[in-house]
Amino acid sequence: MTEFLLAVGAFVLATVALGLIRVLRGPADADRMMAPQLLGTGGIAALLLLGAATGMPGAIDVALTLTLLAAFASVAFVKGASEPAEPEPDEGGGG
Amino acid sequence: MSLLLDIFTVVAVSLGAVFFLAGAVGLLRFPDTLTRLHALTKADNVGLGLIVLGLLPQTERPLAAVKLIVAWLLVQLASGTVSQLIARTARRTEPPA
Amino acid sequence: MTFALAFDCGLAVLILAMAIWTIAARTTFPAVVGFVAYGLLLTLVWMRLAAPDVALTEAAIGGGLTGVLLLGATSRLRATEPPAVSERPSVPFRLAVAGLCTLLSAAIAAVVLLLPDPAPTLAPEAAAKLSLTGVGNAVTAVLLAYRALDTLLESAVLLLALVGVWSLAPDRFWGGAPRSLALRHRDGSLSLLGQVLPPIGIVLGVYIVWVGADAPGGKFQGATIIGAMWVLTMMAGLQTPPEISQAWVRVILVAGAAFFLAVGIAGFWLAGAFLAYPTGFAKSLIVAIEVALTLSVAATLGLLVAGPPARPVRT
Amino acid sequence: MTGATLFGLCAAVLVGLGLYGAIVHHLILRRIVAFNLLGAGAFLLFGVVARRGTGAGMGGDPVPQALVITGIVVAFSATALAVALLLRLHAVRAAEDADR
Repeated sequence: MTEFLLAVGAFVLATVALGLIRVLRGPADADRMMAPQLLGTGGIAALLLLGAATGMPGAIDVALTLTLLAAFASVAFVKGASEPAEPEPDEGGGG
Repeated sequence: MSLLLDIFTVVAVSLGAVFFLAGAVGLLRFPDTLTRLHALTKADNVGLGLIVLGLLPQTERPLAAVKLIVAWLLVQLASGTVSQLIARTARRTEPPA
Repeated sequence: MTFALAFDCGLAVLILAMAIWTIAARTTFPAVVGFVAYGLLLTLVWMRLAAPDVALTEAAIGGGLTGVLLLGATSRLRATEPPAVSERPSVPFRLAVAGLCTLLSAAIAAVVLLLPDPAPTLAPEAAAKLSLTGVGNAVTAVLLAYRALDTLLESAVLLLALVGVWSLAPDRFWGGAPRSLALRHRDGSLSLLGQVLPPIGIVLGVYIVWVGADAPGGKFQGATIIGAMWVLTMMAGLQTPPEISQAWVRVILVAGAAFFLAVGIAGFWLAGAFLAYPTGFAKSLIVAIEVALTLSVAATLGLLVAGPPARPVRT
Repeated sequence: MTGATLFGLCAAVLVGLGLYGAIVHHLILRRIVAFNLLGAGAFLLFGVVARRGTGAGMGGDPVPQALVITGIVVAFSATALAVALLLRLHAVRAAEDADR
């Protein structure tokens, strides 16, 4: 079972690596941003498989941390893409 | 019983891995941003879901099983939101072909 | 064992590919995306190196906060970015630098291959005194007992960095709030994420600080998660960055380092040395310091992402 | 060849790559990214040394691991400061251009 889970982990990692070619090809920034998104999910899956295979303590906690932060980079990208690059005027904001 | 559970793990985890492969291939082969996004969400939702499902019988403590399910639910929430945001950005920045 | 080695080989190849892409990409945005992916992969490497504590820190900082910081800067500087080819240094110069860097890499690789065997280790020493500290996680014991001075200085460095960032504000904005992190158009799904995720994240952050005494985890790891959740609520437009001149902001920022320092100085009388813990109280003091530091570090990291003040003080 | 040695060699290449990027790139933001790449390689070397020093039932030597945790947090704060400096520099330049 250990070998099987490790092998699947390596396979998942290899497939998301395939997806990383999208970062290279683009064409739009949104396309490039999807690859880390897929890598994030694949990384979580690989981490869970690794944890189950080796019984390493904390693997699930690390995976949970990754899930919490999975959206971060993409949200930052969307914010950047939705705004002009000039220094902006002050805005009130919510809150 | 444990053999049955092991078989369940092997089947579910392998199926999950296939969905990851499908997601990655779709991300590479599909023609435009929105269809690629569609492929991506399959890996996020079903791929990870099946892997989590397959790993459930292998957990030793109930807390670990709960954490696995929470991890999947969080990915659902995050990936759903991010897909919405990316799709909206893609539509705003590039005119439809 | 062969499967494990195959896994490691694949991981190493991926990391190198992402690193080469990050350096070689023509424009900044794809390079930064490559760097975010690189940070995610490093988390897996730290797990393979049996360092779950480091993996937690890398997941929170490398995968999350650094990405937000660099992507934000990229989009704000995009308009000023010159065409990639115009500013490239000459080919001979690049070749010379490449030669130099190859030499450096070869030297480090040689050192790695020639590392002594069996490797020197402080693990037995760290384990021997572990019972005196009362904590079960050796990394936490190193951070807060054996090498507590490092950690105290680190919390001071974090504050210094924040003071440095703040001091870049134009005079008219001093004491005001940093620029809003929120999206220009309020987005329903992001608001939902900003409402649902932080409570779960804060629970997980507190859990990681708490188990850090005995299992992988600790204050930096937990604090980054909590800080990241604060940044998320600000990005979702549910909160605005606070004005930096407010007293409560300053108190939260210095609370951790101040408490740590107070315990350290009290050690002169109670245990005979700076930063020494009186016997029997080590674990409770370590946990108390961790709690205070968690709050301060989380606030500092969030404000570091928010940047210098960019609005005048509201009166 | 063990996993630790493999990642050690990987770290050696990362340090070289990061240094190359930090010298060759003209844009300051790219240099900051390259420098972070270099830093991650150096941390990885610490991790390899830690991994080799297994003992007392631990997966690795806790002392270098703790140093790396400190290092990652400090590297982040330094990066934040560098990015803030860079943004301010651009704002000042933009203001000067507008005056001219």
